[in-house]
Amino acid sequence: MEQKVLKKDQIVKLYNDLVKDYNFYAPIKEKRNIIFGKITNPEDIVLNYYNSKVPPKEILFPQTDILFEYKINGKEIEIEEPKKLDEKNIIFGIRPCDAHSFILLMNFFSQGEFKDEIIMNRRENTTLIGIGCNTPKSTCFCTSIEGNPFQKEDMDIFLVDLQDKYLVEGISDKGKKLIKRLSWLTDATNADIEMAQELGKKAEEAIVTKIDLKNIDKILDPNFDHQIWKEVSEICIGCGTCSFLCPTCTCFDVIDENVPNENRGRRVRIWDTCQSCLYTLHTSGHNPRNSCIERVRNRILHKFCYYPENYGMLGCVGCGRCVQLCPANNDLRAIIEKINKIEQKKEEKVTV
Amino acid sequence: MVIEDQNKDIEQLIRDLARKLLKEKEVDVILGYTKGTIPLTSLPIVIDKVEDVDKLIWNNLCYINLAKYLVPRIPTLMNEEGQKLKVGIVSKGCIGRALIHLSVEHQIDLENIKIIGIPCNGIINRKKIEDEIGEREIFEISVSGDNIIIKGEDLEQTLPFNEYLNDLCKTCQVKSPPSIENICVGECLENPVIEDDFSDMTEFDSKTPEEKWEYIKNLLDTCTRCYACREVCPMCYCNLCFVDQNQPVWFGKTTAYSDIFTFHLIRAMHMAGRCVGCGACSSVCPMGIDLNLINRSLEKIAKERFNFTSGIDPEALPPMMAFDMEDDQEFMMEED
Amino acid sequence: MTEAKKELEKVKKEIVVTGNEKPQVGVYVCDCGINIAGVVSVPDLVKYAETLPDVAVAREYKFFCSDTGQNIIKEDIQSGLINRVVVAACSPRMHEPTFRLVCKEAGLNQFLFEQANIREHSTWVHMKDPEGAFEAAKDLIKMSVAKARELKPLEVKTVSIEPACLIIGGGIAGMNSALDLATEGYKVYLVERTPTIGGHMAQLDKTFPTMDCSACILTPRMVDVARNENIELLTYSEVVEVTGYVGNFEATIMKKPHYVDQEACTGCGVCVDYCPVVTGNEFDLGLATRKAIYIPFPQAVPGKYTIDMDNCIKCGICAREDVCEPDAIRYDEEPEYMKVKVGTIIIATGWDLYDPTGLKQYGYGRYPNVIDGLQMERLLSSTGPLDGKPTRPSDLKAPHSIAFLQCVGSRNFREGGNQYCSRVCCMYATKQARQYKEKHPDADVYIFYMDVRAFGKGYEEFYESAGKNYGINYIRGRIAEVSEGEDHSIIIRAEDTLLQEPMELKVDMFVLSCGLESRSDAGEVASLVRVQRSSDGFFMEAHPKLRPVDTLTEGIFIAGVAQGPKDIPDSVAQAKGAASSAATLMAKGEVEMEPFFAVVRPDRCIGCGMCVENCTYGAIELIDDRHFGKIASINQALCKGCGACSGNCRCSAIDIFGFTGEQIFSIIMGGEL
Amino acid sequence: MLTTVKDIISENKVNDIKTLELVFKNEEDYKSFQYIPGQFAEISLIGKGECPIGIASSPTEVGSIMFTIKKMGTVTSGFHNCEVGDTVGLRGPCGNGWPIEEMKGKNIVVIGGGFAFSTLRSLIIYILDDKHRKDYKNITVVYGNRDSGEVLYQPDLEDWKKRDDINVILTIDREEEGWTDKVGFVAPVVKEVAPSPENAIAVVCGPPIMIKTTIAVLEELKFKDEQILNSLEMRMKCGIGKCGRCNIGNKFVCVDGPVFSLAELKEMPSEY
Amino acid sequence: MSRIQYPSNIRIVRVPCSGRVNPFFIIKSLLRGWDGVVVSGCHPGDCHYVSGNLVARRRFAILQDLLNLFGIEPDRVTFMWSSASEGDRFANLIKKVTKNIKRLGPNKKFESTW
Repeated sequence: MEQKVLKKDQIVKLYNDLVKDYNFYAPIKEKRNIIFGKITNPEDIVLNYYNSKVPPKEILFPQTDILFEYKINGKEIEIEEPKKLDEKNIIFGIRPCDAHSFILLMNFFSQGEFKDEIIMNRRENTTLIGIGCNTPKSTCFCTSIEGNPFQKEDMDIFLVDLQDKYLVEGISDKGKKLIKRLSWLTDATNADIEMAQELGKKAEEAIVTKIDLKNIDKILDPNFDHQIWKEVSEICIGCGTCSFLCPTCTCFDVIDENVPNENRGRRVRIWDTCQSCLYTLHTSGHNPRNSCIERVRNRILHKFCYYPENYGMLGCVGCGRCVQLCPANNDLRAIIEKINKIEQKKEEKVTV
Repeated sequence: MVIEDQNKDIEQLIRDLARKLLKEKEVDVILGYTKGTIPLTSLPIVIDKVEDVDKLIWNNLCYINLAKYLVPRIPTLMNEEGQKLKVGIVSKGCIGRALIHLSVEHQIDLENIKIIGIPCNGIINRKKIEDEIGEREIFEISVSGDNIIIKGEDLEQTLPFNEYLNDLCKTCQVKSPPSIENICVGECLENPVIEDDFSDMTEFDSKTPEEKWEYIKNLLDTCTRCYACREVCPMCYCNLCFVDQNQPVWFGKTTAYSDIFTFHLIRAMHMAGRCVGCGACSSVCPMGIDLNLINRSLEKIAKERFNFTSGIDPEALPPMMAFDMEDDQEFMMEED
Repeated sequence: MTEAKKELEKVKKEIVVTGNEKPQVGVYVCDCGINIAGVVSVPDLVKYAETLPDVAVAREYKFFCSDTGQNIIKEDIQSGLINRVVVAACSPRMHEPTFRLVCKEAGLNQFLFEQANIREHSTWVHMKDPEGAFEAAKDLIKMSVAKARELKPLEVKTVSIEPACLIIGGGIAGMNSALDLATEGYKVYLVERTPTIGGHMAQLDKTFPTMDCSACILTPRMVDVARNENIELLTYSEVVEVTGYVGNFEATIMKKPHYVDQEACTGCGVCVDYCPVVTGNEFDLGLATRKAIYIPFPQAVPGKYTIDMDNCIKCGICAREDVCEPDAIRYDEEPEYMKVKVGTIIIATGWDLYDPTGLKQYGYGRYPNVIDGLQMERLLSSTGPLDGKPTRPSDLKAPHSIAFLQCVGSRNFREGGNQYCSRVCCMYATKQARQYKEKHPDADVYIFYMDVRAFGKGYEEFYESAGKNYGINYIRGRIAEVSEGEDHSIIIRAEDTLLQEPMELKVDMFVLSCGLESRSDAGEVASLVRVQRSSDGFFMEAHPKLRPVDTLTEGIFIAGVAQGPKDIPDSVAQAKGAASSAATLMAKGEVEMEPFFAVVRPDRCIGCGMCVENCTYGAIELIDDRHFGKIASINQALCKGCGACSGNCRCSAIDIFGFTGEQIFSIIMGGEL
Repeated sequence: MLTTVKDIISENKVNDIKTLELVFKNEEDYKSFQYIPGQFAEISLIGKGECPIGIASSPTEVGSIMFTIKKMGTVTSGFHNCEVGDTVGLRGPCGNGWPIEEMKGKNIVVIGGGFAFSTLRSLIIYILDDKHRKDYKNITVVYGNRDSGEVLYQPDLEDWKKRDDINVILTIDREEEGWTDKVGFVAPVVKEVAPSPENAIAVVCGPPIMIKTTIAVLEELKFKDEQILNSLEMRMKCGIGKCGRCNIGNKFVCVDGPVFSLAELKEMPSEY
Repeated sequence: MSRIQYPSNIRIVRVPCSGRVNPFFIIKSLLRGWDGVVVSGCHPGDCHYVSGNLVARRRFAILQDLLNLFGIEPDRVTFMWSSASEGDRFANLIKKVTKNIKRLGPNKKFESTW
């Protein structure tokens, strides 16, 4: 049987089996937030969660990522590449939308002329054990971007919560191999599988947010200078929460941080956001994206126009984090709705 | 009157005044709140047409400090020629305070602003409710009597209103904007006298430095330095924030705790005597960090050291703008 | 100029530094004789300095402030080896100007110099901890090099100097300064608080050691002052505000109301005869009386009358036509304020006599026959209340025996006393004793002393002769207690420390030789003109040895006892010194301002106005800039560079030249990354 | 790749522009660092950071690589404080250079202003090299500056002026004593020189206002959009199209540019 | 001045006036790893620049309060008045500061945690 069953109380066993060879990441509650953390106690794992506050992209692409460390000795410079690049990771309990975001991230980091070896390496060494969303949130809209709450294609192993147990399915070769290793897993029954399918259907129906993204790139393309941008950026406070916590945002900055009083330091990559007013400030003082208007526009265009143009898919996974967390409640769904409307208006004009 | 009725009345007042102001061309736009797209939120809105006035709402979730939108850096409230529009702004107490303080700091011209003053009965703390509800989704939130009623998936819960307010709102004494001549069109406070014993701070103040350190560390260390607190703060209007300055780079940009707390420490330093206690920073923090403690102590420092409360008197200079021979200097070291 | 020097001048080239090139720092570690080299190893400091980033050369020399030392630095600059200079030596207060000049002369912008104070901040204060001192010196050098790397060339700004001087205090010092400056052609405003000039010297009878009559030498000077066209004499006036800066001070002077029209008053004195109010005369220290309308003393300048409104009963008699013929009485006169622009200020506020009332054991104020030295002076004075025939206050009989006690309130480490020696008491007591002996050769005169300090020209001889030729008894010892005997005689219990035995002495009169103190309102004057005072309360000179008449505030000088106790010749000498310093400054016509003022970065400034409120000098205002909107703008002529604005600026939009954020930042980081 | 500073040349009077000449520590690296004029590279100073700078040398200048750096921020100040022998990190080459292949057989008009002349120098040196000169036809260079103290690469300019196969026109904004070349802004000078659009390619590089006015002049002279090349200035950081700063529409300046033809630019959103 | 001895583990940074001292300088010093910071200026009323120290005093009061709030030991950062003529006082205060900071031990809280 391809599909196995993992009892809920067996998670500890699963953890103990894998933690020897892997860094075991799973959702945990830290303070008031669910985040993906490195597990030291399997009891901490929280699987009945909507989604983590900080997306698991943090594991591939940490907020503060050491590129290398250096020592300066007069004119001599010693550079030390970071170790631990080949450590193996498991991300346990990742949601389908976040798993999908890894595809998007890797599109970006591994394609093109220049590849990001560090992140590629991390991805290579990471196994995703995902879990379907039995109860998606009202702000979830993965179905609008051709995903669904039980989308398992982007995982290595996919779990479905069957109340007292999980249905376990190996998806990728990597996943299948891992399941083989976990020989103590019992086979799933047909009833289990059916129940999982049932849950999947239910979950898909539970996604209430439907936004029309079919033609979005085509609408956006000619409307770079449309006045709608002023409208949708009016209440934006320019904080960048939306992009910091977006699972697909990849902007970064590279800086050298020195250890005070010692002649050493490290070059680190830190997250940055295109919503920051300094982000595109030229040294000359000129800033092509000087106000919220251009910055909000860039974010939307990047996700829904440029990314599709470059990689053939939307740069959004529908996780709804930006909708949930925008301080000013500048709802992405509402923005998209407005964008869709501009085109209709245009058509109306043509017909009249 | 119970809270929901009060809110209904206020909402009606806002709409009526807004309609009147727009009709009579007293203002070009009205800055207010409208219904948020998800529960526990509200959405700031700029209204320039009379027919949109009914979009304006008022409830206990209007946490954004609208004064932020009037600060020069934000270009949306300007006309085509780049001149500032005349704005009617829906103001609870802390927004009024922010406006007054901003005018003290020469950032806005009160002449151009009509304050639609309303009494606020407190802003519900989203984080507390989320903590209470846990990992369950909320569909609807309403206030009834002294309670907050929360409806969600498999969920109907009643929570006492007073306990789920922002801590700042519990101690707030400026529920309506302090009145400034010819500006308020709704309810305003006449010459408010602030008396505050800061008894809520006693417990923290009695901690040892070590305990305080641990407490604050525990509070702040999840900070991702997204600066939402800064961006939403009506008093944070610098062209170039100290965290973004280079030459010199004052401190690191990483998420090491030393960098995080330096950011918050210096930000607090910059807010001293200026924080208007709106609590927007806490409301918007994506990581749920509640900065109430810092904000309260800023008010405490200003009040107890300099007998100053920000945003009350447009003529009074904030502590950092003035100096006095007679200031206390018990903290200065003396010989034994 | 020697030929060689001329040659050097000829080949001297301008070293152009824009501040953009790579810093090449020269570090010069001074031995300062043994001041530095005696505590730390200077060669090791030099070795250390060589390892610091951007240090092109490090050298040691015995005294870099010497000509040879300076030339070492000049050569390095001229050869293009360095473009920043760090001298590790003494306090910049001492030699910063010296080395700035070195840079300037070598063709380098003078502000590309930084001094590391390894003497005052290390080898002196850590003398007993040489290892610690060495580490401290290393760090101080490192920090200075770090700052030097960030130094930018600055342009010296010159401002013109108003050729006028404000002199505060019309005593002998102030008068002499005034006369010197006036003679050189400068306008002088001489402000005196009392109705007459002359000060304490007018109260004295004779002066030691020459026994000249004080009034005889003083009054002609007073008249000179009054007559001099360049001196605007402002008696009965006080300076109430001073603004501005060197070369361009603006002082507000309050002319107190005399209630007598000074123009109209002829000084005839008829009013005095009619005035019914009798009160104590300050000039005679209460030993005589005066009327409510008065001149302080007959020779007063100007010799015009003043009504003392505290005592006047406004009876109106003096205003009567028959009393005051010129109709000069003005009961409703108000204080007048005038503003003057001056380039320099001389403080010559003088002194107060130490008040011995607090020293209970001496009975001053309790026993009528215990008086202080200045009262004795008035008693001895031929113009005094007793016409120079001193008698004791209790019965107006000439005393048969007088005892003087020295060091009253001076050289006293206990509370209420002053630690310093007042320098004049030994001599004035000796003089008074001699004067009395001259008049009453058979009288017994005792002087109780700790040491007799007779240091001036002719002073020792004067003192020697007092004992030898006048039979004055000098007793080394302190008086323990004084009590009153019958007939108000004074019984003194003391210990003769030479004989080491207790003694008791009964005298008719007991004179306390009180010391000099800074004026009770010196603090107010200090804050008025913004100069510092030393711990003894006297105004502080810029350097005790080399700049004794300058203050740390440029353009303000001190003369006379305001700086510290002095006798008349020293006061006059210093007054002339102060006048000459002020004249030197004004003769240049313009003064160089240290360009350490605030600058605004318009791109960062948000125009909150905090700096405007924080600036005492009113040097900042908000302006509307075409590009940047509302921003702060600095008036560099008013800015003093204190940095109060910059320390508060949230946007770091204000920097202070010479102490920029980056420079201080580098110091803190010790030049590290 | 690590390089060593071989030479430092101060380029202008106020001393805030310097050219750094770098040699590779490792011979192998030199071979792998193959670039064409117009490309840039990320150079870094350990402890200060990294920044993208156009390559000022031409591949024909064998042995070393040159960067002309204006002192602006932390990193560039760091470069200015470099000494001969210091270590500089190098990453690249990045971006697309001038289309030297397509330009073959054409008249080349090089128009530069101010500090942006560095990659143009690279191009000119490349074309003037004996191996390549025959591939190209007439060369006209118009190079403008604020004042004579700002003119970069003076020795090179002297050399070019001596040659008869290149027409070099220098101009400064205002009259100055001792200045014998032209006076005036670049655009009017271009108008005066009036290069023929016939079989020509114009390469324009400089401050935005200069580009704008010059392009207007070129269009007047009947240059087609495809004939005008431009190197875009944009906030670049990583140089590999990842950090997200320099996108204009779906193009990343650092990967797809910085060289764009006017025709391409007109296709892109006007966000630069 | 008076060559009065004080502990040698202090380094002096010259600023024109206590008013120039930006809180950043203090924080940066602690971040840099100095164990304590002392800010010394002229006594109120005696400011060489009239009121720079009064402006500074408010700033320092607030900073001290905030350092307390954040759990930094109050003795880490010391403010004192000491005029040019008070060598004794300065030395005594520095001795006291040194003692206080020795008691606190090394400055760990500002250490970058990596």
